[in-house]
Amino acid sequence: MSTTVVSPAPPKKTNRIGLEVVTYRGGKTTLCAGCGHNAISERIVEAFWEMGITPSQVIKLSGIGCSSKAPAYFLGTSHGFNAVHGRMPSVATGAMLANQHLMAIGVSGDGDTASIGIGQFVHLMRRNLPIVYIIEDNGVYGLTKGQFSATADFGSKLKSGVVNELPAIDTCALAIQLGATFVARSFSGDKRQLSAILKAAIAHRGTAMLDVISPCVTFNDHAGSTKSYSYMKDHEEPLHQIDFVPFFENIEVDYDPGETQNVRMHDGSQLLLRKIDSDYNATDKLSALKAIETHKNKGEVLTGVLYVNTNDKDFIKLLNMTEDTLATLPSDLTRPGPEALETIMEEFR
Amino acid sequence: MSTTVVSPAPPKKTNRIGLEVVTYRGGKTTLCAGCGHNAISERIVEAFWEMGITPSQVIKLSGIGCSSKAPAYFLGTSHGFNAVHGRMPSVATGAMLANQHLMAIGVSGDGDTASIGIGQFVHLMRRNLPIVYIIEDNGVYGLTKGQFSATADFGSKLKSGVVNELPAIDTCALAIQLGATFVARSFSGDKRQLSAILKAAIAHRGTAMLDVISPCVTFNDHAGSTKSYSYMKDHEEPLHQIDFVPFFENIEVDYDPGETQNVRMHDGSQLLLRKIDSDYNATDKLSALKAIETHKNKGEVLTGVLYVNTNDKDFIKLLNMTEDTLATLPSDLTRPGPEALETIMEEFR
Amino acid sequence: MATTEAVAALSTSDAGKKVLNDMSIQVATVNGSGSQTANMVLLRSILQMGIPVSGKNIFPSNIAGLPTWYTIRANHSGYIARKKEIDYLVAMNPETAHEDVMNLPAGAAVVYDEPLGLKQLRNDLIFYPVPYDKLVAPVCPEAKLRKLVRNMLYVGILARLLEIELPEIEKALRKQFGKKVKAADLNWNAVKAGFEFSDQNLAKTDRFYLKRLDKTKGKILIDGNSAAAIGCMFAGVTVVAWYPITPSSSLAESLTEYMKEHRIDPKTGKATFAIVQAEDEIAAIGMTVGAAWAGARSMTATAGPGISLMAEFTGLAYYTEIPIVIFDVQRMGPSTGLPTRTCQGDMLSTAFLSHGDTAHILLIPYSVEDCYAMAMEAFELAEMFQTPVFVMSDLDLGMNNWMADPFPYPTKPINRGKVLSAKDLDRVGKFERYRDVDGDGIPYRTIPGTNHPLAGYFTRGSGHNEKAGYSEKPEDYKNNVDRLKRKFDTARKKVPPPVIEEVAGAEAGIIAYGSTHWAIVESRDQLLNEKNIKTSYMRLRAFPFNDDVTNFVKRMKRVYVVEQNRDGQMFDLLRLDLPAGEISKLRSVRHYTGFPIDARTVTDGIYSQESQK
Amino acid sequence: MATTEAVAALSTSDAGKKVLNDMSIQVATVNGSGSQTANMVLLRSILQMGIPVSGKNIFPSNIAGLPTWYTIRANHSGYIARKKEIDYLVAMNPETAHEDVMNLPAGAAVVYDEPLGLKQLRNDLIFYPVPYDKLVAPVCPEAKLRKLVRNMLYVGILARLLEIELPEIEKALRKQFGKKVKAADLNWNAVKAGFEFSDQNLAKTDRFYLKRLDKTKGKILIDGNSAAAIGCMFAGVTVVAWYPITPSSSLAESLTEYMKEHRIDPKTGKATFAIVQAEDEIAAIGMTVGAAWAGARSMTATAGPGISLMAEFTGLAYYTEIPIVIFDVQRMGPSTGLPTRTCQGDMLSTAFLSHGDTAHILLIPYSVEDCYAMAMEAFELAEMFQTPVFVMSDLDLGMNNWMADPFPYPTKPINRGKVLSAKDLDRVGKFERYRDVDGDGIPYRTIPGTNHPLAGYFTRGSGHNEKAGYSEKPEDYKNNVDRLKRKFDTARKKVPPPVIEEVAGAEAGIIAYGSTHWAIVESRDQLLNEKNIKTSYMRLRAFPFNDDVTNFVKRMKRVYVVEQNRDGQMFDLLRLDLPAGEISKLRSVRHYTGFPIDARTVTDGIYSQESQK
Ligand SMILES: Cc1ncc(C[n+]2csc(CCOP(=O)(O)OP(=O)(O)O)c2C)c(N)n1
Ligand SMILES: Cc1ncc(C[n+]2csc(CCOP(=O)(O)OP(=O)(O)O)c2C)c(N)n1
Ligand code: SF4
Ligand code: SF4
Ligand SMILES: [Mg+2]
Ligand SMILES: [Mg+2]
Repeated sequence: MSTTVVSPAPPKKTNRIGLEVVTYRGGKTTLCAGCGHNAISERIVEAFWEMGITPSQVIKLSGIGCSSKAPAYFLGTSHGFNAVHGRMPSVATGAMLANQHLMAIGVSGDGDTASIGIGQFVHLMRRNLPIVYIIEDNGVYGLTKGQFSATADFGSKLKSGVVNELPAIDTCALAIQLGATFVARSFSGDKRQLSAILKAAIAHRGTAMLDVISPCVTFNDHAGSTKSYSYMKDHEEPLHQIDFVPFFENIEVDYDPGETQNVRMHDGSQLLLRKIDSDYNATDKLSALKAIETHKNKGEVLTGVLYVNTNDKDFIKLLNMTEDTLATLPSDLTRPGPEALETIMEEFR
Repeated sequence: MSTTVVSPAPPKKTNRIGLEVVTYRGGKTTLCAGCGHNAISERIVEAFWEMGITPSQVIKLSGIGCSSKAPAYFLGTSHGFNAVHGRMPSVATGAMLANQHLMAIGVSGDGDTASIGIGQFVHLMRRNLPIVYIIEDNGVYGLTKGQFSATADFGSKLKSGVVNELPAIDTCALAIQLGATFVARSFSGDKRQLSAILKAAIAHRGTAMLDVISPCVTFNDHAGSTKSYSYMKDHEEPLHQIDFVPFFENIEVDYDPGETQNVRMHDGSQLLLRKIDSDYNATDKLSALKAIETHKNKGEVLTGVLYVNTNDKDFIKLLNMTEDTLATLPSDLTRPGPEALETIMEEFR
Repeated sequence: MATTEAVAALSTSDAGKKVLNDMSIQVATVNGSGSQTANMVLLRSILQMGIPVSGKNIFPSNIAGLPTWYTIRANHSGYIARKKEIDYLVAMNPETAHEDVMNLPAGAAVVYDEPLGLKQLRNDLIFYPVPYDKLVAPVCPEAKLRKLVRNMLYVGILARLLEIELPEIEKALRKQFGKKVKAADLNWNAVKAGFEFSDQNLAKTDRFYLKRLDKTKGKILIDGNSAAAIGCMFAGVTVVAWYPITPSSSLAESLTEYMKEHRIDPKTGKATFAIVQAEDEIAAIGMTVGAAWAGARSMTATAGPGISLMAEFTGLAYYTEIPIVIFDVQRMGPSTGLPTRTCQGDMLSTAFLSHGDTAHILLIPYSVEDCYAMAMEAFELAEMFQTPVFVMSDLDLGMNNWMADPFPYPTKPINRGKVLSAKDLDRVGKFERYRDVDGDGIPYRTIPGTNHPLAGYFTRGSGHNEKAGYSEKPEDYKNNVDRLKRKFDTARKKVPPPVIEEVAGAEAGIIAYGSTHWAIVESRDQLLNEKNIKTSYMRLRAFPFNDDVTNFVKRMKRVYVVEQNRDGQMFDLLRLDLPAGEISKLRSVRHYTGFPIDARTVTDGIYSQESQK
Repeated sequence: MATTEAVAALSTSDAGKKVLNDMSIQVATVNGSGSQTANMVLLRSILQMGIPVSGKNIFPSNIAGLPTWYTIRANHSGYIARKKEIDYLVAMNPETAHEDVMNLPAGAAVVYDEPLGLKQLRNDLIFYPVPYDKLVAPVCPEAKLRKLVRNMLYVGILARLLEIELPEIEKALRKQFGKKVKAADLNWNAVKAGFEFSDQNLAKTDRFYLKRLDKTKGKILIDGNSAAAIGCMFAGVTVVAWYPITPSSSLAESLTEYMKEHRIDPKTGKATFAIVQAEDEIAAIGMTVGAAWAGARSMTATAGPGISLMAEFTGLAYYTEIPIVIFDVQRMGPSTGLPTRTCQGDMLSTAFLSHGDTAHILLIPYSVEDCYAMAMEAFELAEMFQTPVFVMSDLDLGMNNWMADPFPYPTKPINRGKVLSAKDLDRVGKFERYRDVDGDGIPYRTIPGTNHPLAGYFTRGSGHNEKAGYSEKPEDYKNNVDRLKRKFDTARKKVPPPVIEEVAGAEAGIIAYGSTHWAIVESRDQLLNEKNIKTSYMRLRAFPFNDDVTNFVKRMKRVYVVEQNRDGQMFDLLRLDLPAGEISKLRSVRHYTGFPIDARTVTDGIYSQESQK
């Protein structure tokens, strides 16, 4: 293998904006010990710290569920919004319109997204709103005590023995089809992969949709579950090895284009995908859809950056908005002068 | 071409259950003259008549919109339900649970389905409820006077000149991905194709999702629209020539399997797809998704039966319900005896 | 369908008198036939003649082909409510012509398409047959356009019969067509042809005339939705999320047009706003909430079904204290109801929208001027109180044409309420999102993105303490909702107080609100002139009520609450608020057919109860 | 967090007395620690001793690791409402132990884990330290299980201290474990170990004792959601669509279990029902509506946020007259609020749920027996009136354990209301869906699939005439909604009337409903015994109200409306309904902390107002 990636220097005590990692932590978790969601929160803390994002410029949004509680457990000094069940996408959309300079991270659950929230999910993907949207996917409703969600796989079993006979909604396939521009699947137990994906998602401008399998130790970690730790350990099939080189690390990247796909992100960072499946092209929708389907049919869970597209305009761009933050525009820009009113009145005379 | 299809005898005055076509008509339309939806209603009248369906056993359901008014204009003696905007799927689901022996036809619009209704649409498809679900797709909200809907194509123009910058939701691709078992696209102006598809959909047991491009002459039939009559005339790309042989027509079908795919429907009818694109396999999801995408990229609208699957269980089957109609079960079946109550009380003593 | 309800026959003694500047003209046609332009020309030219006027469209929930009635009322005394009786019918629609004619009061005039042969239907009306097809052909050689141009013929005919001044018609017509001079010429010729035909063929035998007055100087003609949109723009709205629904769509749509015209940053050519057509009402209000939380002045507009769908988010905004503005342009009925008919049917359910203990501020415009002014007021109040504010308009106000004084430019600067900037935070050194610092129940907020370590807080619809921390403690819960109640009580004194017109010696009071006002004005005169009943009048402008409301009732012996819904919803809200001792004074007068309320209904409703006292 | 609010100190004169069969025991622990079984064993064994008892769980909206309090109240007089004072604390949770102890009234006893060292906190309490770790090891060799088995130790300790009969404990325990004999043995050993430890090491110095009575003979212990589920099954429900939400989920879930057990057609082995976990509440009610329209007895169950989401469909069902049953197991607060706390906060907004003019039937169970009975009643009324019927339960009723008499088997046959079969249609020869044939406002319906040419009709949420045809005519609209109002008035006389307990000479009346009842029973005795205030009592069982309600108020001088919400929602509904002259009699007593209301709060609330009269 001729790809050479000089991996980033080991994390220093402070990041590029001089903050320690502790600044990126949040409140003490009230989730169950061992819950996959906690591991994801830890990766989020690290990723934001490593990327050197200013916490006051981040908004954390969620719906309702165990997963949706997570934003309280990272980035404690950022503004957070725990919306109503399944409707975080619209709240995030409004917030980003009000202030396009914020960096939005949305956390949802598989119930919150794929059941009650699927409508808003579809339209969020379609709009390509700049947001990192994470589904903490455990195949059940944790907070309401373990009912199947719509991402539960066909044939998987509840603790009570009830079998799911409906097909799972594949949120990644859906997101790709609908227009999301960065779509990945990962596993809360796969530290390295999840970290790299999170950082790339932060660097992306557009909807970065991450479906992260995140076992529910209380209600869905038994034999017969397809979202358990042991199932994932046995069935995870990484698509590639991922390296992420942030724009601010002055590193020369040397790789073999035949084996590694190098995606240049909006902020200049580089996402290096060292192929395992060599036919795969992460910028091609159909190849992504096909790979997801093929591996699913083999009983495997394909993980990695399934699709990335750095060309499409995000929703803010589409609206031709001023660069200034709408929320804080001075009133001489938001209230037209008397002559404007006069012009309008004239039309009605 | 060696396929020989003895086409069904020309329609007689009465159908196989002795009814005249007039029995299948409904109230006088109040839609605009020339509206695509009217043509679809006519095809529905014919198809139900030709298939010899008993009108009292049909339920017609819809949401809100010009399209959703259509059920009032066909099958006038059937029960009809004009629900709230975007929520017909749930009403249809409930009705079919109450009486699985009904034949349900749902009519929706692209606004009704792809905007407000996309959540219920997704879950309807996933459940594979037995229903013929028709989207009368004009790319706009007709009834509220011509705003873009979510199926409006990227780059298409409103009369006012406003350009749509969001990608269209492809309801067929979505339906295929989500689990619908019969997915077709057609055009209200394509009489022959639409008739054949409708009859096959009636013969199908499971969700038959038909996206029928149906021009809105008042708000979306101008140059720049991609859902106008003239655009469709120029860009429709039929996938195959379709023949439908209903089970009750005693006809020997002789065809060349290399060129024609013969799908045996649940009721014994046969759907013959004479391939135009010879690689195409209508029972393969990925090939369907690929064909849709490829033709879309070429600026073509692929029509025909895009996907059909006669193997999957429908939602009623999944629930292991009694064959008797739940709605009219006698009370000795719906109210358990005193001994059952006693057993239960004992648990709590 | 009859658009006139139960009209009493004209007493024959009146038959001879000339009726000046007091009439209702109805054009009965089919929607999609393009008669709006003709009707607007009629309306505007009467206004230009200095005669108070209003135009109301009774249209179907359909795009083309169903019956529509456009009613113009001209009245020297300024009565511009709907009037039940139609004095002048322009019968263009074969389907309804028979019924339309049968419902006219004796003495009315009918201008009709000759082939309809309506003349024989009644002998107490005046009939003017018009051979439209014959007339239109020479003025409009292009056959395709004739359907539209036909309508201008009746404008000319009415001009002649009613003595509308032709120059005013031409002026109105040319205004209507704007830069389309060729179309204007074509139509002007049709007007003239109609006029000439009438002049030569129709002997005027009815009693109705229009004559120049000077009561409309400087007035504009505008619909309430446009007026509200203008108000929103000058309120400095920055984020708008909406979903199309009759009769609110035109509010969002005209707002979009105005914003494109007047809210582009001249320096950059970029928009100082974002308007999004959401996927549904839940998303629309969700975006509105998100935007408001992030500091934008944000709003949505909808009607009944949308209000129902917004219930959950409204509760969230109430409980998390997010300032949003929601326009409810009310339409008729539960569920889909009659989407193109007017009603005041959402008052009670909106006041208490959403589960749990909630209550909301409602503003109730009564005129197009008020739609404009209250749009601005709504944003001020929403941000002052950090809570949802509903503007309860209705179809009659929102979609019909009303004369009005030109809107005054706002004098008050925009006030964003209790928002702490990074500088403020430096100064105060402490921030607790939900603490009642000032004793008025209104807490302080910060806006996401505020670059200060103290700024961040967590917004949640679940239980929270003063520091916005998650809490299930009973004392935290109670403390918080008690403060919300205190805040609502503070709002009583800040929302627009009622407008009271008190008449010395009046025992009976009338309470009304919104578009009902116009029928009240006229009815009070009817009561006085016909029945010698003096009435005082209080027009409510907002919920919750302030003390003026109670005091008004206290001063009256009997109070009639007049409104446009079945259940007497404002009557109920008043019952909930008034001191128990005052409640027995309340009586209810309700109108709920989908048509705008008229004075006669009010007068009859009040008189029948007054006469029994 | 304190679960006891403002408790008065015990007067020292009481300190010596033995308190028999009157106490509150609280187990303070952490959720997910598996103490429910131990608590149920305690509860059940006290019941088996013939002592009236209730068990209430105060739990967090969280799965594991947060504080939970389980409170058992045993009372010889049958007072089973929550009591503020805790007499016996089992302190298992280090996080709350300090606060829990500090909130106890003087004289209370504390059984605690020795290492917590609580003894020094106060000297007016009795402390019993227990070395759990040391005790559990020998009884439970398997370390993994110890966390669970620990809980049984306190059962044994309390048994000894309070003199709960060991055989009853064993019986209760073995019932609890059912067929799991090994687990039962293990736990029984733990009970015995606790008992022995206590016997040998803890000198009883507190005043509390339990002693056999005979007041619970034949009683069962059950939660309201199970009771409602049983009622639904015997009501013959066939289609259930629901979406999980606390505190209603267990209703749908236990219904599912019962149906699988008792509603499988013995001939075919197939289900005589369909239960669907929908994708959200809108879909759940949509399915319920569709199923009911197609003839099924159908229902959904939800809580506040779900009710808000169901507003639009509720309006449709009201207006199109579709019989559906909706259980609202009420929880605390607006928005997400406190999902695991109880409230009666949806009364007003549900009564008028949805835009336009709507009003709905509410049934209000007050006991688990009532949950069962009213479930059946709800389906009967829904089908009788072809309209949505809400059963307004609450978390306290729905999720807590209550003693009850075994439920009686229904005596009335199922009545599907005015449904026309094909035979009926043959007979009557005519069918108009929305005609008031019988003058009661209730029309006839047919079911889809009815094999008759007259059967079909079109259901729509838009305007319709008597024949179910689309109509925008004002007279059709009015005719229809007036009939709906008439139907609602008919319902007044058919919904369950209030239950009135009138006391000779009582000037003050109390009105309450639902789970508040239990505090009223006790409070009335307190008022009488402590303050010598006689009270009459009316327990409301439904909305709309019948004449009994008015008449009761008429007979009283003052009426206290006691309820569990901030805004006095039933107080408001009464204000809307009572004759104006009666309204001044109404006074409001409200409790809204999320904890179930207690008698002392009621007594104080009434007494403070009574004393001022
Ligand atoms: C409108 C509404 N319906 C239902 C609920 C109850 N509820 C809370 S969380 C949840 C499901 C959560 O599942 P998921 O999103 O998968 O999160 P998890 O707990 O599994 O992380 C539900 C149904 C609610 N809060 N609001
Ligand atoms: C809850 C709700 N929101 C909005 C509306 C208004 N509305 C009626 S029809 C419609 C859109 C119809 O578009 P589509 O489904 O494409 O039907 P078409 O008229 O184009 O056939 C809308 C938004 C409504 N009736 N209900
Ligand atoms: S219940 Fe499941 S999802 Fe919820 S916190 Fe516990 S482990 Fe996580
Ligand atoms: S507006 Fe468009 S969709 Fe509606 S009836 Fe007319 S042509 Fe059809
Ligand atoms: Mg989950
Ligand atoms: Mg459409």
